[in-house]
Amino acid sequence: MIERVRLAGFGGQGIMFMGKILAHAGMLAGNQVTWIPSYGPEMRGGTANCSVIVSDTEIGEPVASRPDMLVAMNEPSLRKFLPAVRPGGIIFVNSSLIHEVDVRDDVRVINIPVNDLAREAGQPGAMNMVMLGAMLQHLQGVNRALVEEAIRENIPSMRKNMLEGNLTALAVGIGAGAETPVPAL
Amino acid sequence: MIERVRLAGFGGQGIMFMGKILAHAGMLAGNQVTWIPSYGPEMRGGTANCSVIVSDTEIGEPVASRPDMLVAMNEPSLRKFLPAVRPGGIIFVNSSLIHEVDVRDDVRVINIPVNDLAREAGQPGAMNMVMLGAMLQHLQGVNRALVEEAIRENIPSMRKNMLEGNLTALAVGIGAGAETPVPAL
Amino acid sequence: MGYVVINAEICKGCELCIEACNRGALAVSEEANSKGYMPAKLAKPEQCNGCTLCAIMCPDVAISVYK
Amino acid sequence: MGYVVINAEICKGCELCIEACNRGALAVSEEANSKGYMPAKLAKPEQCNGCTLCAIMCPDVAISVYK
Amino acid sequence: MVQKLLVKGNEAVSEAGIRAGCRLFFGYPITPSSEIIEYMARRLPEVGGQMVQSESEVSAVYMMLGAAAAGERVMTGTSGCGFSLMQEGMSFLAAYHLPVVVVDVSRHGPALGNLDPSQGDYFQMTRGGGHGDYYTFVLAPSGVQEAADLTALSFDLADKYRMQAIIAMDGVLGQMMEPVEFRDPPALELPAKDWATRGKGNGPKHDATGYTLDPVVSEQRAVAMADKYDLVRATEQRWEAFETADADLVVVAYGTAGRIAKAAVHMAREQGQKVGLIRPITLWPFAAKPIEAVAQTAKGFLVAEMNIGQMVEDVRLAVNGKAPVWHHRTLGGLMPTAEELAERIRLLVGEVSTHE
Amino acid sequence: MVQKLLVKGNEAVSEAGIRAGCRLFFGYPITPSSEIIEYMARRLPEVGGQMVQSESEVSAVYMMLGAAAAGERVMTGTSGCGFSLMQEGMSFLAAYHLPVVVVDVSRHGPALGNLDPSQGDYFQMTRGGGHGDYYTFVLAPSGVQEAADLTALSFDLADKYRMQAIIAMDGVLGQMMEPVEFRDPPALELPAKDWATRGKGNGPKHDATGYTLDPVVSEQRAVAMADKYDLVRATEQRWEAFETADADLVVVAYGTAGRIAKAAVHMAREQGQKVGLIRPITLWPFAAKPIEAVAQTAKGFLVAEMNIGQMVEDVRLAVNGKAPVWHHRTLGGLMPTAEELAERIRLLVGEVSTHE
Amino acid sequence: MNETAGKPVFTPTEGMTGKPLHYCPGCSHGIIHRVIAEVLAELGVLGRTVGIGPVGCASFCEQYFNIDWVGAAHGRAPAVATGVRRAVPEAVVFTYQGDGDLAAIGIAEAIHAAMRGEKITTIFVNNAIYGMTGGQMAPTTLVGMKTSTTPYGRIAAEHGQPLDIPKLFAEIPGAAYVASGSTDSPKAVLQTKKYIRRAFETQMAGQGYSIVSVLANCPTNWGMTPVQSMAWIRQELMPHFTMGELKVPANLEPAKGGRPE
Amino acid sequence: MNETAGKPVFTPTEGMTGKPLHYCPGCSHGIIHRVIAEVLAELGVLGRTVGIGPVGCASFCEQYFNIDWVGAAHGRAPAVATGVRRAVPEAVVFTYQGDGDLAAIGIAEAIHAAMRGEKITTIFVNNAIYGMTGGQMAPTTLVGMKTSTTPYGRIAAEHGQPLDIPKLFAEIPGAAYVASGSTDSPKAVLQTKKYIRRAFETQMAGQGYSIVSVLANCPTNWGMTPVQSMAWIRQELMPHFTMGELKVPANLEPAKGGRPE
Ligand SMILES: Cc1ncc(C[n+]2csc(CCOP(=O)(O)OP(=O)(O)O)c2C)c(N)n1
Ligand SMILES: Cc1ncc(C[n+]2csc(CCOP(=O)(O)OP(=O)(O)O)c2C)c(N)n1
Ligand code: SF4
Ligand code: SF4
Ligand code: SF4
Ligand code: SF4
Ligand code: SF4
Ligand code: SF4
Ligand SMILES: [Mg+2]
Ligand SMILES: [Mg+2]
Repeated sequence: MIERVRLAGFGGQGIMFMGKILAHAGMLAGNQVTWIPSYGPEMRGGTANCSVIVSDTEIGEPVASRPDMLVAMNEPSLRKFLPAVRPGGIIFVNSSLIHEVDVRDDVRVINIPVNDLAREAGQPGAMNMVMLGAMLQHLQGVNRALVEEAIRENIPSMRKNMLEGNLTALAVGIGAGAETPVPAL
Repeated sequence: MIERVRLAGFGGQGIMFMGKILAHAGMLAGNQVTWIPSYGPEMRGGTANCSVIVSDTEIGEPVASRPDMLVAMNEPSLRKFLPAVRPGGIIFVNSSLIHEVDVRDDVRVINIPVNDLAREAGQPGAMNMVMLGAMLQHLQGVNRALVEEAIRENIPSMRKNMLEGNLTALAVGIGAGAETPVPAL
Repeated sequence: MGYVVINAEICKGCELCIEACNRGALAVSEEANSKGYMPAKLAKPEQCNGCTLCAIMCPDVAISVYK
Repeated sequence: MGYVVINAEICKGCELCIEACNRGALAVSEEANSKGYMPAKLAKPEQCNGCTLCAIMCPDVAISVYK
Repeated sequence: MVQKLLVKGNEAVSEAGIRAGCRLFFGYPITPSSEIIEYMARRLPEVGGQMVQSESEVSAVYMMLGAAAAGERVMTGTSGCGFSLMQEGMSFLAAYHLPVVVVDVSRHGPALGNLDPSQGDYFQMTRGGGHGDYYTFVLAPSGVQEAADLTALSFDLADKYRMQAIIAMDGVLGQMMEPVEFRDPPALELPAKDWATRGKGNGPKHDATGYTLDPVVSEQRAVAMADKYDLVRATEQRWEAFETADADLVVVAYGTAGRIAKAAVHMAREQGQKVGLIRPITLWPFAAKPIEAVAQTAKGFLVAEMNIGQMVEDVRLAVNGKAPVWHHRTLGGLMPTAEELAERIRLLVGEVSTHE
Repeated sequence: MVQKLLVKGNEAVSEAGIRAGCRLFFGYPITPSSEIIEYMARRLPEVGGQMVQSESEVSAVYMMLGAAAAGERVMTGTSGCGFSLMQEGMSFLAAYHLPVVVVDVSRHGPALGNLDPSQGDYFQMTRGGGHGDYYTFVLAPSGVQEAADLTALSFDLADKYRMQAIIAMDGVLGQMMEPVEFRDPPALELPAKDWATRGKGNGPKHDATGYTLDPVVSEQRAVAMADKYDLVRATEQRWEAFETADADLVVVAYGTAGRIAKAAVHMAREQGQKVGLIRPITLWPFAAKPIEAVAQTAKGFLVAEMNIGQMVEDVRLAVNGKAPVWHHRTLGGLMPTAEELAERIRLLVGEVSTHE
Repeated sequence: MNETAGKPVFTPTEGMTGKPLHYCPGCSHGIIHRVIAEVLAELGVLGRTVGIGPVGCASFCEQYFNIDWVGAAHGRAPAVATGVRRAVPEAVVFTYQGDGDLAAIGIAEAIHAAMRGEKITTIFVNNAIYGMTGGQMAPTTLVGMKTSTTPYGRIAAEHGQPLDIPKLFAEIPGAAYVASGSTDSPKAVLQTKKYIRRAFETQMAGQGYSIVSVLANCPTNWGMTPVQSMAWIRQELMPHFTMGELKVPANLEPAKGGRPE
Repeated sequence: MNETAGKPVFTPTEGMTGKPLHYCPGCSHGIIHRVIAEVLAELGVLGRTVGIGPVGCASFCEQYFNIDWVGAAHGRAPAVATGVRRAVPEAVVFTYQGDGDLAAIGIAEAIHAAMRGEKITTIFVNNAIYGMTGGQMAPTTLVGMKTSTTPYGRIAAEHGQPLDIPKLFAEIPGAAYVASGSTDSPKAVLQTKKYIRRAFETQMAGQGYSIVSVLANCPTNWGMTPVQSMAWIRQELMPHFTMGELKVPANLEPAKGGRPE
């Protein structure tokens, strides 16, 4: 089992944190994991992305340069990373911000309106967790309990509100994911 | 033909200039020559030395680390370089300053009181040229005419006195050299 | 009387122009541009006197001023 | 009344001590030391008052002063 | 089981350094190494240490020299341009026989290049980019756990031989998070630093210098250094060997390229190709031994590097003409993909078999 | 006949540089190279040029970068520590493809070492002591005439390939006087410097930079550099071969060691020993061709170097296992004697004959 | 244009290429770039100017200036500028440098260019932090300021107090023109523009080295909005650095207006 | 001793090893060495002092000081001293640096040690020339002075004017004690010794960085006798550099005597 994920969006959408939670949960599951941020002046462009790999064997290539899954939280990110997704891969699209998707026909697109769902859940800042929740059913290297544990370990316990907000958002995402049809290839 | 000469003495005794004249004359004779000064903070010690090689074929080792001839203008220089002289070599000793010579029996020592001779000739500063004159009959790579030419080329023509003083001292040295017995080995 | 033209695509929504305009002519748009920034816009054109203060502060040379 | 002892072997004959001594007690030797320098010497011992000015200037710590 | 932490390579080397007893860090920020200096700024005061941000890398290396001369365990982290500016200082540290640890988080060069991972500084690290005859330990991790382990080891090696140790990271290894256990390194018996310049007390003075005008002393010192380097070459080579026993083709790669190559070798083995991997862990002393050994039987070597061809020379020197040595280069701050290497392997295995 | 002048190596390279059109010199004094900066200080104003004494070698190399970017022929002279401080700048010059000439008058290192001649900086010069994948021309004269000739040549090579050229001198070559004729170098057809940053006038702007965050562009640039280096390796190797045709033993040595080795080969030939010499004149691109050729017939090689063993690696790479390669080292700033080398040759000629 | 026609009173200068800038929203670098480019255009010297870039957030700024450009290594711009200066006597040469670039790693090069009276101009962008590398302490960081390498704040006893670069450079005889401006308000920007113009005039008159220090923001690493950051320049930075014209060569009249507010 | 017995009033200090010095006849380096060694002995800190050497004529001076010693690379002594300082809190740490070493190649390290208020002392030996390498121009070389790299004299328009190091360092807040003495006469030497003592006291009191500039001769490269060279210090050098105590921390009383003649 190896899951190579690229997560991308605007700065401020919590992309890095989302990736870390995913990797952390993968580690808690006893897997090998890597998490790599984009770094350096690219950040200035206002976009952010990171790469996460979860695998039950030693990880060779450290970066998901050809990901199995792409999380596209905004349009420029989708445009940038779409070509790299492996045939048969899944693209999680933030359909609150991305309206038209110039789809490749060898990948599956799952639309989740995470901004809207997060706002509706009263957690407008936690759209990243909504997306992570929606992804869960497609991931083998992590599970809900471990993701929740990872969130707990990464949010200082004194920031209780934040913690709960994130868990709520995760739950919303899991629900949304379950309801969203997965297109066949 | 190869003549490897080490010249050594106090700073101020004109050692470097003497070496350059020798090398220059060697070049004028159509020979290969090298001249190398001691350099760097050794100079601070108040001593100076240089190496001259004159040869009618390509010169390999550039420095006369094992000289055929040693010019010792003072005692520390004699002590320092005596062991390096090749067996059968000649040591020109400034007997004005060096009184006891702890001779090796495989080298020949030629004593020239250059300070005294230079003073007597009215050229107290030109003891180097006296010594060079005294050496001439033992050198194959240069001759008097070329040494004189080299002196002329190295002393600016406006310093006429200096030029003549040097030529005078050279002549005195040549005379002294002719009169000085050459010990057999 | 004056007016300003703001290039919404290169504007980064820093609001320095808004702060600089002492006539309150500028405001933040509601629509993000393609890079996700909320650009400035000339909200009260009637207030603009073409003083260029906003353009002087704009770090992205996004503002042209006419009079 | 004082006197100085000059280590002639480490003296470099710079004459700074001679210049420093405002009592004219010091002078250059006629004999070079083994390195070829003409060391300073206490030429007029009766003039020395042990003021140490010479030693203060000696760059080679060649002078000791007694009183 | 010790708890695993998910940390960046840059943080792992920092924490490992602190656990190895490093209490002084001197450095200047540079991407992609800056998390090291930042970690040290945060953590060292908590353990009674100090991080001094120098005005430049030139200064940083000489601050290290001062603290190392005084007998402390010291460390810096840098990259590309910054490490170039330390070269004069590296030469001094070598001549003074002072132990220090330098983490070089390489980025693509020359010049500013970009911030992406690279192995273009192999020569600079292994041949001594500074002047004069000297070498330093160069330890090349291929993951975050190994980065922590080798950092711990490097302090001991540096102290044992009074040498400098470089941890050869790259942008990806520095920025990447992987799970790490911080293990206490086995306590080596190390010589006392009775040479340290901390004030002589009532004893004889200590000098840390590297200059003598006496040619005989110069020569003795140079011979002593050469002897030390020979000893280290003989005793301290480290590597990972994988599936080399029956291999026709042996891939040699280190660091990031090494881990990718391993994946490629896995893929090739699954295809039934007889291929193995030697991953040098010590770049200096270069892991020549396993290559010399396997060169008796292997029919060819493939060196995969993220540069135009540097370690390949060390491999050729070790193989010494016994088999062809090919080079697979990846330039510009890019990394090879496992697929691309597997394909190259497939072709070369074909080639060496034909030659049979 | 042109008149011969008796000049120091340091003066010869300076005068040759001026005659090659160098009008700007930037440098910082260091023994045993200082006669270069002093000569330039005296002579450049006479020919309308300028010598700028920088505050350090770090600064000197970047002053060169500025003037070279503006299209001028520029030069510096340095040694040991000073050249180490230029390594970051050398990396920048390489990435910017800017032609400059650096005279490195090597002294014994590491650290201050001493002021005596050495070949300990071979790796630093030939492998690029700075970060990143780059090479520079390294031309190694063995006497003062050749120093002048190679300096003249180096400006043309640098301009032709937009590369950096190092003249690999040492303390003895720099300080020594030998007779020199300053010959006018053959006028090479050189490309116009239409890239120079002197003010754009009404045309398009020029940029001299070495940074891009676009990985594709990075890769293209790196490949272009690699291609350039391959071309230079193929076309610009230079060497002196002496009595190699029938040689059982081939001595390889450069610079000062090279001329001494030649004397030793003379001595050995007089004794009837079948020995020859290859004296690399280009250290980079390394003169591998004659060695590869003679390795077909020679039974052994002896590399004589004034270091613990650096060029010997290039010789081993060229010989590639076809014959044994021995090393004769001279350390601490000393030079080998011709007698000592002749004796070593005698023993080795015996050894390779026995193996027959 | 969707507006009624009018006379343009502010349009992008021909001194810039028009390429969108990569800086963070609200960053002073863009303001300073524009002001320099305007001055060069107004002086009519775009065709004979060579700019020398720093390493810092402005590493890539050659893309924005419509003039010849040489990128220096971190801190070495004054050395590169010296090389260009000596090579091209008729050129206008300037360096653009951050506080890390000039006041830390490059202080030797800057001081010595000033000492030599090198006929170049330096624009010193002081945002009291290393922007590019993610907010580490600079020599100009204020005491107490938290940065990623002073997580407990800059401590005077350990890190020392900030360097007042204009004050220091005013002590160097070869520095003919020394001024210190800011970017926190339109008025300050205009004042700074005047300083920059006078600095170039000093160079073109062959008077010696000229330097203009410009207080800048770094909203990203200061953790503020751009608007807050401009207020912070006024309230915190300005009181710590000498402001105004510190040194004016005899041939230039003293600036009107004096210290900006 | 061939003299009548008497009380020793001046004998070699235990702060020195007694090894004969390698300097040229009459060189100030020897005087300054002795004065430093005397101060350290008088302060009773020989056992806990670490000296940091320069590259220059004093490259080998570790042989003469009876204390622990670290030789720095050219110009980097303040960085080395910082390393020792941070490693050994109880040590007394000082650098000994020439004008090439400190004011040229090492100006960044010196300024930043001062900025940090690094608790070290610097003895700055200003002989207005590079002694070791044979008489090249230094940043402190006077305008008009001929050196081997200014064969036509230092020209202000080309090489700039000399740096007044004490004046510059007095501008840096972390420099707690700044003084400027000379070696041209016994009186000046005694005055300088007092400055050096106060500099070490500043360090030992934890006040910050201290620096004493000492005007020195270089008879060899100035082409003068030692006696002439001392007069030249007085007549030519002194008027160009700020002399006396420029900065004294509050806990030390101002020096008596003020400016030496
Ligand atoms: C020799 C070297 N050291 C370190 C770096 C990393 N580096 C790049 S920019 C920078 C600091 C930039 O700060 P500043 O000069 O203040 O510019 P700003 O980004 O704040 O405008 C550093 C340390 C480098 N590129 N080169
Ligand atoms: C990096 C480097 N550059 C140059 C040198 C050569 N060098 C040795 S000493 C010196 C200058 C010494 O002058 P100064 O510091 O004034 O000391 P002084 O000899 O006058 O006492 C130089 C340039 C060196 N050793 N290292
Ligand atoms: S031109 Fe003046 S009034 Fe008009 S929007 Fe800009 S600042 Fe406001
Ligand atoms: S100042 Fe410029 S970039 Fe900022 S909001 Fe206004 S128009 Fe946009
Ligand atoms: S102690 Fe005083 S009086 Fe005596 S010799 Fe020395 S300076 Fe002269
Ligand atoms: S000062 Fe010292 S070295 Fe100089 S002459 Fe007097 S005793 Fe000799
Ligand atoms: S990091 Fe700071 S200085 Fe750099 S672009 Fe962003 S705001 Fe400007
Ligand atoms: S060269 Fe000058 S500074 Fe050096 S020892 Fe001689 S006199 Fe003193
Ligand atoms: Mg900054
Ligand atoms: Mg000096």
